[in-house]
Amino acid sequence: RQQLFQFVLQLADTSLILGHRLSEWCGHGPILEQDLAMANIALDLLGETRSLYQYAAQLEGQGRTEDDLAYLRSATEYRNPLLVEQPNGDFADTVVRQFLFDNFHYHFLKQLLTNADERLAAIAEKSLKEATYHLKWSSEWIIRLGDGTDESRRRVEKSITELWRFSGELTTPTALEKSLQAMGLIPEYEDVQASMTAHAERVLTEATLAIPQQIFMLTGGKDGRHTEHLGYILTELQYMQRTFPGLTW
Amino acid sequence: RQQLFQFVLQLADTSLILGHRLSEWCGHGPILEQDLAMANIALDLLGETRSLYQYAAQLEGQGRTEDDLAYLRSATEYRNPLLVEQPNGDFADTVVRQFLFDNFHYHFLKQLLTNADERLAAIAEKSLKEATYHLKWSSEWIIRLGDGTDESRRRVEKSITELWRFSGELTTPTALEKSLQAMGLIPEYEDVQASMTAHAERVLTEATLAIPQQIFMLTGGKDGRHTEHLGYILTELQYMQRTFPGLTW
Amino acid sequence: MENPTQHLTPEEQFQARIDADVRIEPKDWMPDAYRKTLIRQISQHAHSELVGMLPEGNWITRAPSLKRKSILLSKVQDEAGHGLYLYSAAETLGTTRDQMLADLHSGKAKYSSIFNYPTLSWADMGCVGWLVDGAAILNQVPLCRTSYGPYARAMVRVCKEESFHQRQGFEIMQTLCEGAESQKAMAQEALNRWWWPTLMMFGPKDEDSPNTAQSMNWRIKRFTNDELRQKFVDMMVPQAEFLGLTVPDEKVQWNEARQAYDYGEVNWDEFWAVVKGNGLCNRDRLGARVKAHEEGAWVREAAMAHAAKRAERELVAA
Amino acid sequence: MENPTQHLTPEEQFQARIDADVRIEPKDWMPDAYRKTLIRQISQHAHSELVGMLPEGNWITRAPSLKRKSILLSKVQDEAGHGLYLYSAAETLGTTRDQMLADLHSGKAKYSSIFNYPTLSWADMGCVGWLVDGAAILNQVPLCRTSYGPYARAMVRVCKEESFHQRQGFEIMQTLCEGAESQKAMAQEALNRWWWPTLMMFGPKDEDSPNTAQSMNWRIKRFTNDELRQKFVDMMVPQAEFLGLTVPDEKVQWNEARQAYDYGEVNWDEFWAVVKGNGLCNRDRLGARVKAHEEGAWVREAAMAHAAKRAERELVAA
Repeated sequence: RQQLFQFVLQLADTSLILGHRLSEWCGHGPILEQDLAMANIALDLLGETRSLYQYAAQLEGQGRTEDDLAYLRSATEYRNPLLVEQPNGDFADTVVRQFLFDNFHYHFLKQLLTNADERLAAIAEKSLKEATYHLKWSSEWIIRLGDGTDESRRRVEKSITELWRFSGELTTPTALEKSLQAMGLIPEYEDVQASMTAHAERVLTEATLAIPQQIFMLTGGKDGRHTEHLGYILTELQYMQRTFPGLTW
Repeated sequence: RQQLFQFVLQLADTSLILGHRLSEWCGHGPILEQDLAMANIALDLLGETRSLYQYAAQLEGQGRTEDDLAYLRSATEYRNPLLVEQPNGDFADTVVRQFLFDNFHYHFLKQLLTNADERLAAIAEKSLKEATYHLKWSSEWIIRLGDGTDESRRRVEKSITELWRFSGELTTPTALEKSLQAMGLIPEYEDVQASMTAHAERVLTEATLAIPQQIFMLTGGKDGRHTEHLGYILTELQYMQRTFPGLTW
Repeated sequence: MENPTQHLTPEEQFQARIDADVRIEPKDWMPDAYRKTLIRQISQHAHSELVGMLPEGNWITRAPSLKRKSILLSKVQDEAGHGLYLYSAAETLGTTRDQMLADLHSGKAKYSSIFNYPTLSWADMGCVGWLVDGAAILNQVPLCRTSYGPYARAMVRVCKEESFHQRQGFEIMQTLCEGAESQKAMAQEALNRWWWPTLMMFGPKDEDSPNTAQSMNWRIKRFTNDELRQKFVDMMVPQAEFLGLTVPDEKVQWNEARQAYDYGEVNWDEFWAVVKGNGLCNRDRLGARVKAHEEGAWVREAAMAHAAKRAERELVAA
Repeated sequence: MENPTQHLTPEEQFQARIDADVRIEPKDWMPDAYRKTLIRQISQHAHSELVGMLPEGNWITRAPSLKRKSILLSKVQDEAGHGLYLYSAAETLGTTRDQMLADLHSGKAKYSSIFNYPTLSWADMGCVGWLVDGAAILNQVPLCRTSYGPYARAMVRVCKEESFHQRQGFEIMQTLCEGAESQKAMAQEALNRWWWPTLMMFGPKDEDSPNTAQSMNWRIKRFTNDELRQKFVDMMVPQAEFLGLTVPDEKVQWNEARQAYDYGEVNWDEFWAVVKGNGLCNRDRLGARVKAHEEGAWVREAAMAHAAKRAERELVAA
């Protein structure tokens, strides 16, 4: 139960941080329609975040609320993988970050549907519908940018070089995840990874892009060892709750 | 006394916010020597800030400390003029912002030397030495950039266009300042403005730059009506104190 | 039988349709001045939605709870949607979104001056919803019956969502006013900053608004600026009282004879300064839009290039 | 009388001076390998000061008190100063700062791997001062007696300031450890992250460090990596105990026979990964430096162009 709490928290942190990053685009996107699309994905992720924190709070049973979990934990207590805290960069960086995450998110949620934990399975079912659309969106943009102009190709290649090294963490189980896998509570990541690789190959091929090989994968976020970017996200995210603790908004 | 407290607070907020902005350059300057110079100016301003807050705390007599005043007031309670909260932009923006401030700061402190309030005069005396160097630094850079390359000239002209409109607030007295001026506690700004104009003309002429004419001057900061930039400064500046109130560091 | 309108000029026929409250549609004949006025008005409205995303967007990353964060993001997203409907409505008059955006970026086209005021505290999210959207609704509800069909239909959708936003804004204010002292102070401070700028949203006084008569004649405007401003004051003063807040205007008081609230004089110097580009945020707002547009150019080009490649491949395959 | 060294080759004369602890100065003859090794070592050290500004610079805007903010900014400023002395010392060997920076930016030149670890909490400012500067001092104090004069003199200044910084770092840790539970937890968490990376600062094990013998012979290195690492552990373990913190190594215990602390094996895979560019921050650190350099190019050009114009004017006036 404590382990499941930790894991649900990790999933919630992940959706929150990525949703937060996407929400930074709001009003600054390259095309109004894409402002809408990114806000939409951010809203879906925020919705998933809230369901997960609510469930985590219940698992913990200490009376903490969703907002306590989101707003009153430090950077080293956050458990999101490094990928989702990386800066928005240009639109290509955002698209590649989203693609790497969506590809995991979609295939992971799919496996979670039949999860032994019913509440988690129920959250997964709702989120999977959304994640299906997210993966479609980011895959199509990878293809557009890869098979677009020389500049878009150059940019998306650069983003892939920069961000691919954060993709391995998604399916590299931590001690916590291994323990939950051993108990059969969460899926084995080999299966998820296989589906991800197949999808990535299909999309990158259509985008006329090469799949990066022999990338040294960075890990640590799921164990609370983050890049310096997370701290700045939290100063903004948490400022109001830190300044006015315990109030209702 | 309450009015003097408010005014000293305004001066402290001003030095703090500008020092904070300059400190953002640390490690990212265009030349190592200029990294040092900007850190130096930031340190001087922080030193002045601390003297001023300490004095303000004493004037207020409510037991608040320098850190309480800096870290536990909201954006709308801050009283710095708009100029100093403007973003660093490129090096030309920083130099122009600094020049506009230094030109005021130096001539204002000079008038403050003979101030009726001894403590304020003493702080001014120490700060004036530093401000003399600051004004020299920023004036020289205005000249270098104005009379440097085509690019540097184009950039510094753009910065002047962007930032000059914030200079008027420095010598536009607020109700508080008018009241203190009427009591003879702070200098009349006409005299300060005259010295500033003379210096600016000398420097811009040497820089082969034109003095902007007929600029609509923006005000509000000294009355707590800021631009949106200040809020973000405070989320970073105050994060630790807001998160861990009342602790010693 | 003789058609009673057949001896009328096109202008007279057009005005007759307007007077009979028959909608003008894109393919109908219309006077050039009507077309131009509408393009200006609709695009200005669209630009206001676009620029209006920024002051609220400023607080998305700092919203004080996950629920408020979702609601705010969703609201700003709705504004992007309104922008889309309105650009489409304007395009039916023969302009393009690119052209309209170019006019916005060059400063030729305007957007609502209210968005040149900064959002400095969370309570501003309340005031923007409650007051700014409240004023916008008063301006816009009559436009649901405006004479130009696509505009009227866009406004129906916009107004429906706006009134939802306004309720959310009021709810933010209410939560603050029922909360801690610090929250109530935040609410009052925000009201002090937003009250006068929202009164300015209805435009100059009627005597300084020379185009009102023509616009009312064309039924693209249905009330005068001062009429709407009075309505707004009459609506908002009791709401402020309900919240326990004080409107920052000493002259506000009920006038039994007029059955309306008297109120003080707007600072028209400030109004014109902001209109002319000298508000606190004019440069930052326009700068943010221009930056987004310029930095997005390569994305738009890539999308078009890819679409063209794909179309060509499909043609070859067919 | 015959000069006893006159029959020696230049190499032999050079080594004789070194062995006699006579300083080598810029104009003295020296072997190419000595010159190259020194340029590599000094510039690597200079780059470390430059890049080392970033992890601490990361907390200047978030320092928890005005006093700490000043101390931290002042410290990072000192590092910029150290960079300047060291670049100057390296330039006496016939290279230029531009060339050294180009090598840094291309990845050809290295900097201390420790700066590829992120600073995630305020306690990291304590650990960087206490542990990282502590390790640096152990590495650097012997260099005050290094054979190359300009380097040795630069190191005297650097070491003086470093030991001041180290005390400040320890003081941060002490304040945290004497503070609230949350502060003590922050201190322990930071120690957990920084302990092993600082042990790596002394370089690979002696058996994997083939250049040590030559460097010691030239007296540009005076202790082996493992000797220094042992010294560090012996110094820091009691300090951690004093603070009430636990070093994250179960194998740490006093060895009465060796009169030293035993300690566990460093994760050399991690060490080599970070050296090869695969640390958490390698890209961000180098990226930040390259960005600063590229964005500063126009400033440097302007300064030079202005200086040239001025020189010309003075020449004409003369």
